[in-house]
Amino acid sequence: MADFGGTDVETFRKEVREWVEANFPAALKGKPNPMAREERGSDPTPDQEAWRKAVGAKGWGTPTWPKEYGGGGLSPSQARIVQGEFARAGAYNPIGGMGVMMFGPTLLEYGTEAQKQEHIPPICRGEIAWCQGFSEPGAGSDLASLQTKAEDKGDHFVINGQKIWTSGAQWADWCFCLVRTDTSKKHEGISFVLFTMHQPGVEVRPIPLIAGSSPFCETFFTDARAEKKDLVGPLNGGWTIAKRLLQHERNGLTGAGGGLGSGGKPIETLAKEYVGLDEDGRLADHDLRTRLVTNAINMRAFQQTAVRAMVEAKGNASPSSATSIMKNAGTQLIQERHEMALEIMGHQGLGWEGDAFKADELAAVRGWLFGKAFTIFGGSQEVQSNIVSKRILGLPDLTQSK
Amino acid sequence: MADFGGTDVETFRKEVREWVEANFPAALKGKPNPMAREERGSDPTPDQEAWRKAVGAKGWGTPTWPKEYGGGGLSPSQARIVQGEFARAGAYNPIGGMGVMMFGPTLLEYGTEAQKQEHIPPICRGEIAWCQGFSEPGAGSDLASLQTKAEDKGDHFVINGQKIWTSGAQWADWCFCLVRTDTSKKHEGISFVLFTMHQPGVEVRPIPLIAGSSPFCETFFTDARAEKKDLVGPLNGGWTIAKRLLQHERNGLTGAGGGLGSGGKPIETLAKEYVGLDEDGRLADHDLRTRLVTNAINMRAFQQTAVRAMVEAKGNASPSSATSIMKNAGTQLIQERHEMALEIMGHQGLGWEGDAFKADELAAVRGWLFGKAFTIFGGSQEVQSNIVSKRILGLPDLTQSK
Amino acid sequence: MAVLTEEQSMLRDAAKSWVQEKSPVTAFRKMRDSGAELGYDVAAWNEMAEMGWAGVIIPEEYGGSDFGYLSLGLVLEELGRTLTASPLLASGLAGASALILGGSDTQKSTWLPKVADGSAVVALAIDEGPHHKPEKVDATVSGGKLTGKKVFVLEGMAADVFVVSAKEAGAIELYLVKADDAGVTRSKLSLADSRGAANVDFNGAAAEKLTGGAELLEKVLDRARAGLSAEMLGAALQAFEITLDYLKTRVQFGQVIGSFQALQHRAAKMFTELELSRSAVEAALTAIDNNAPDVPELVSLAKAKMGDTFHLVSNEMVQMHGGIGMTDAHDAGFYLKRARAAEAAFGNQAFHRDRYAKIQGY
Amino acid sequence: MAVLTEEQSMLRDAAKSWVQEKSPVTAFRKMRDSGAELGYDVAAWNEMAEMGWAGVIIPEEYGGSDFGYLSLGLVLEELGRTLTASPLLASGLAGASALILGGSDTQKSTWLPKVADGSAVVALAIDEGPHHKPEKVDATVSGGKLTGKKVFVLEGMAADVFVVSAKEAGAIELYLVKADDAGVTRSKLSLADSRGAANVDFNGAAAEKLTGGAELLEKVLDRARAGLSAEMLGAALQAFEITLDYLKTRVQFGQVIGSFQALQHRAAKMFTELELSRSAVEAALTAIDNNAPDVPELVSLAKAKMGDTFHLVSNEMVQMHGGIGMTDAHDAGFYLKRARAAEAAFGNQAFHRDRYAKIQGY
Repeated sequence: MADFGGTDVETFRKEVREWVEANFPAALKGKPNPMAREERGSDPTPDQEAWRKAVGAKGWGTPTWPKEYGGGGLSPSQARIVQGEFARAGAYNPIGGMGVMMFGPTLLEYGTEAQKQEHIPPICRGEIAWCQGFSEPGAGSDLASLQTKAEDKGDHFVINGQKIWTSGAQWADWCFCLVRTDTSKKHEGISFVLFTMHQPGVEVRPIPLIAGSSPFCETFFTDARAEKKDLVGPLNGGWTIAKRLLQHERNGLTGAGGGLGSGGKPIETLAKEYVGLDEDGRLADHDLRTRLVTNAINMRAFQQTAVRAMVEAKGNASPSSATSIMKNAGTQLIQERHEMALEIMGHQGLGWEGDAFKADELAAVRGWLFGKAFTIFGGSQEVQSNIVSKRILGLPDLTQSK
Repeated sequence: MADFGGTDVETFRKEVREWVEANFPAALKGKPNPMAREERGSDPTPDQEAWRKAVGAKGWGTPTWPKEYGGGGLSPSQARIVQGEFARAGAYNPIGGMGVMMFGPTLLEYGTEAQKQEHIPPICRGEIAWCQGFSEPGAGSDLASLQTKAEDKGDHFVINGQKIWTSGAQWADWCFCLVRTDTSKKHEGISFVLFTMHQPGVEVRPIPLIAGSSPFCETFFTDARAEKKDLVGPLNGGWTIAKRLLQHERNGLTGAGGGLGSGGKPIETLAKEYVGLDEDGRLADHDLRTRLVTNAINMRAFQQTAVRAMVEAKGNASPSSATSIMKNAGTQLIQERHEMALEIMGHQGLGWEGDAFKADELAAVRGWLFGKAFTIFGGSQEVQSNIVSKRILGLPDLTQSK
Repeated sequence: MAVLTEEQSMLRDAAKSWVQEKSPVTAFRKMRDSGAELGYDVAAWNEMAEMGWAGVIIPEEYGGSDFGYLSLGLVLEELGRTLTASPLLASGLAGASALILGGSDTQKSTWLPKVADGSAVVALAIDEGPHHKPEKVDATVSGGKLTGKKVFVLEGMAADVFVVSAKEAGAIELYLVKADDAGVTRSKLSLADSRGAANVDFNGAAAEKLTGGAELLEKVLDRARAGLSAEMLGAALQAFEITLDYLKTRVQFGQVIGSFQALQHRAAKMFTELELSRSAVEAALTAIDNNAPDVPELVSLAKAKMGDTFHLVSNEMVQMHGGIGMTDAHDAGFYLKRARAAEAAFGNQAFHRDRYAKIQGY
Repeated sequence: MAVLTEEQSMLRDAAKSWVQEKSPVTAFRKMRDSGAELGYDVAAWNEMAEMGWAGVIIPEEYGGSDFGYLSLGLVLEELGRTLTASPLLASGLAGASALILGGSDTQKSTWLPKVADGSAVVALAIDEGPHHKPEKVDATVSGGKLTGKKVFVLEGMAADVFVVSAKEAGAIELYLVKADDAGVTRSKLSLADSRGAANVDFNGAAAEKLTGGAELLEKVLDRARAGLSAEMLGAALQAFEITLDYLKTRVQFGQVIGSFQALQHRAAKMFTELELSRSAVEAALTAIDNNAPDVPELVSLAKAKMGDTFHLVSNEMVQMHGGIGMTDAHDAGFYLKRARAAEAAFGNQAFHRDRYAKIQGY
């Protein structure tokens, strides 16, 4: 299944390994990425900064992106080698966030040369954090009914309206945003613009969630300004770009879905600890065991499918419509695991705070609650099912007759 | 919860008990009703005939129907006493079929005095078997799109077309039938007519099912004749009557749903026999046990709900829209039990015929297959869910806007 | 709904209107935001007690109205609708049951009148590990002194007296232990559902035995389970109705979302499960009132079925509300958290399915 | 679909076009209606053997092509689509595996060439009770004679030689027993899925031991399970595609029924399950080809997952077709019956979930 010869591979692997050994600060070994949500808030350490700069300069945080915009310029197979060597060294990829996951790939596809030259390199270097101005309070799954308005003022747009679920808006430097530039049409009246968050017309309010504080915000625009040069794609042509970006988002969430457990230990291990084994070596709670193994089997089949999709795509990294089945399957299985983690912990899986509960237990509860968002955000379960049934299976819309 | 005083009850119970003792042939004790589907085909024995005539003359086979049309004229409480005394004596109710379950109650509500005088008494006496001419090949769940046509010829209609799933048509004497009398409208072009099956224009072909031979037929009408006097309700006003009749049908199926097992033994007993218990007295197959007990709990809650609905209705026998939830819940639980019966029997639950399999095992396979019809016939699961969500929960139809 | 007597109808109506006027979900939110020490609003509890709800199952001679468990279930169902927190379940039902079924005349006359008028709170201290396992008792009594640790004691901070399971000479017994005994230490638990609970340490605390042993324990627990199921029924019904309203008003893609058939069928499913659950809950309460022999299986049936239904409905409530249901400002999270806490209390679905199967002999 | 070599693609394409031209479901129906003694069409089987399918996993020195299990799985998947009955699974996969893994040079050279060219049929005789329990073996061998009863032997009527599990000196071993031995009596089973199977009585039949004992038995079974899963995948896919076509053409209430959202979401669910199942099946076959250490768990994963999916899809096929799906004239019933038979063979979902959990240590 490899798509290049053995000699080159080993040469390249050696090169990467040596580079990582030379550049990755030993103190960070096995540490989580400080960009990860929970860790935000404290300033990066000098080691963290050094590692980000080293990887950023190499372009290996965005390994398959073109070299001319600061990416690594690697083939998918080479990218996997880099990933493998990072993992081997216990190193995280310090370049991430929505710029890498969603905005960058989209801009590479739809942006002008000037836009790419301006916006992609800072993403590759991990210097600029992006947030996504898509959802609005009245327009949940029906994204295209958005109302935030951009008025054409010659060299710039003036933006008024409100976005919601703007993840990381409180830390973001720039926003990629869907705005209405024509009120007489629905999908064909939407444009895709970029603007800085550091301006007076932008106000950000974090939203407390059922799981407690959150990275999500309400974001209000009052005469905020976007430059004309930062319009991506044609005027009123933003919907096509948005749809593509959402595919990248789903792709990202799907990957996350596979990896997320209930915080720390796998629930199989938790179950052995909290519930115990009977004399035959079976989980003492047979009812739970039946459900646990069913989930475990589905989860593994899901992971096998992710691998299969990758192999079949032969390294073609662009997301296919099959990501919709992956998102629904993955998020539902994770939610089941969250539910079972609580069940396994029993009374200890009901804590909110305090010393009576271990950190793992409190994390399980918060994780369970936050995980309810997985089937809502990034295109709800229902929307994904619609996409699968219509786009993949070719089932028709209801007609207007009758 | 009783709705009449204690003294009358005991007097009436004694009267019934004595009558049953005097009239029920001892040889029939514990025997199934020969009207039940599987038993059809052979002629009734003299004992069976005697019991049918005795109950028919008394009107106790249709205990709550008015005395003037041959019914028992009893109150619901008295009817339950009759039922109880029959059960106590091991006696079946020899009066049944679609005339009792569906057509009779509907005609009592919508028929003219003359129609009731003509058609109800033979039903009460068990002399006439009715069949239902509703479904058509092109009009499954969308019953109202039926095409069988009735032409007005002055004193009679001439009927042409085809019905399907006409249960028991091969044994029926009369048919209650939905026909199209106006092609320019859908629901308002349907009439409800009665006619004899013993006429040249009626041809019946049994339909082999996945479970083998079946009571269901295709029924073809070629210039069949229905008398004008046998039009029930107004011309083009048959749809209202049909809907009411379908409620009675669902009600009947729901009742059946609760009672049907996998032929003979409860599956809990089967499981103990085929799978065995472990040293803790649990079913050795813990996976099966979890699913079995879940079903058992739901099944019992379903039965509790049937009892509750009866008590709440205080003996008002007319079916409510709540029967839709009962039909879906009951039929699904029964189908689960059928599936588990097969699983419990393992290889022995895969037989089609032959000595290698016990009668119980073969019956389980046929019952499983035939049971797939429960969620299709009598208003499919999907149609029932539509009814619940729209009529009971008040959820709206899709509007015609985009 | 079961066919009710006139008294029961009046009680239910009184509960319904009090809850709607005095104790909407906003009251629960206020209690939570205030970080109320006891996990309930004391003033509201006093009002409930004044209306006689704490004494519904208590004999008249001890200041109660002796209306039975189905009646108390009606009140709990109404309280459940708005997640009203109070010691009614722990004290007026479980604690009172222990005293009624296992108390001496003296014990009854000491405590029951106070339970009935709300001036004393009784709490069950039964569990010792993360899972409900009433047969697993390490606490011991010797020489009238009880020693052991009990966890997840509902209303443990509010309790004036505990009903504690412990072993004496190897046999499980229930004991009354006063909360102000020097041998009692309790620590408040901060739970996801914001209700009152504590871990309680008994260290040579004076213990008065109740009569009945392990059998009494099971009887008391079954009554608590049935009562909790009634509260869960109310909460699940309300969660469903709020969701149904949302389906009828929220517009997406130019349509009220309740017009989408996939959601309609899921709503129909929830409605069906709620109907079956009500039957199971009412049957269990009625069986207790009738002292029927099949109380244990009917109670396990009710708790298991109700737990599954509340689990389903609370998840669907969040999912069908979408993003807004994820916010703390919306009530959906309250129902979700309450569902899991109630599922776990006194045995979760797996526990009760297992128990039901055992009683059925497989 | 896994990434295939050129040879594999050619094999798959050959299978696909032969199945579509020569063996549509109507061929299966004809076979069933004819009451074929062996449960398959001998002429069709001969054609398959001519194309080399019976020798896909057999080494070249014994007349096979040594293409491996994933390759044979591709053929079985295509055959599964139209429910094509043949001894390919029993003989060309399970029987051949037993000989390849446990046969002496003589045993191999006696039987494998005949298996590869289809002139001999091997069948596994493993189970003794209504459930698959390979560790439960009452059959015994002493002095080279095998005695015992085996049930549900797939292709038992067609077999020329049986691979039989029996105990000798308390240890499970596999033996070759010729079908024409005077000590062998077989009786045909008439099964719901119309496939060939028999109960077989061994009464002092001459038995030749294979090498490998209980470990060989598990290896052979895992290969049979993976192959059967591939056949189930094909059948489930076809059942789904037939249903999808029906959803796109059947009109009710003035609409193609596939436009109803509730059915759309159920279709999306099935599609998802089929995708996951394909991954599991291919992973199991690939692991066998690689002689990977995790074959047992990957095989149990595949059989359990595939069983659940085929169960779901076959039920939905009937339900979504409505009345027409209930008639014997429609093919839905064939897929439904085949699903249950395939689920039960070599361990049902409960068996494999249990085994998977055990391997995972819980």
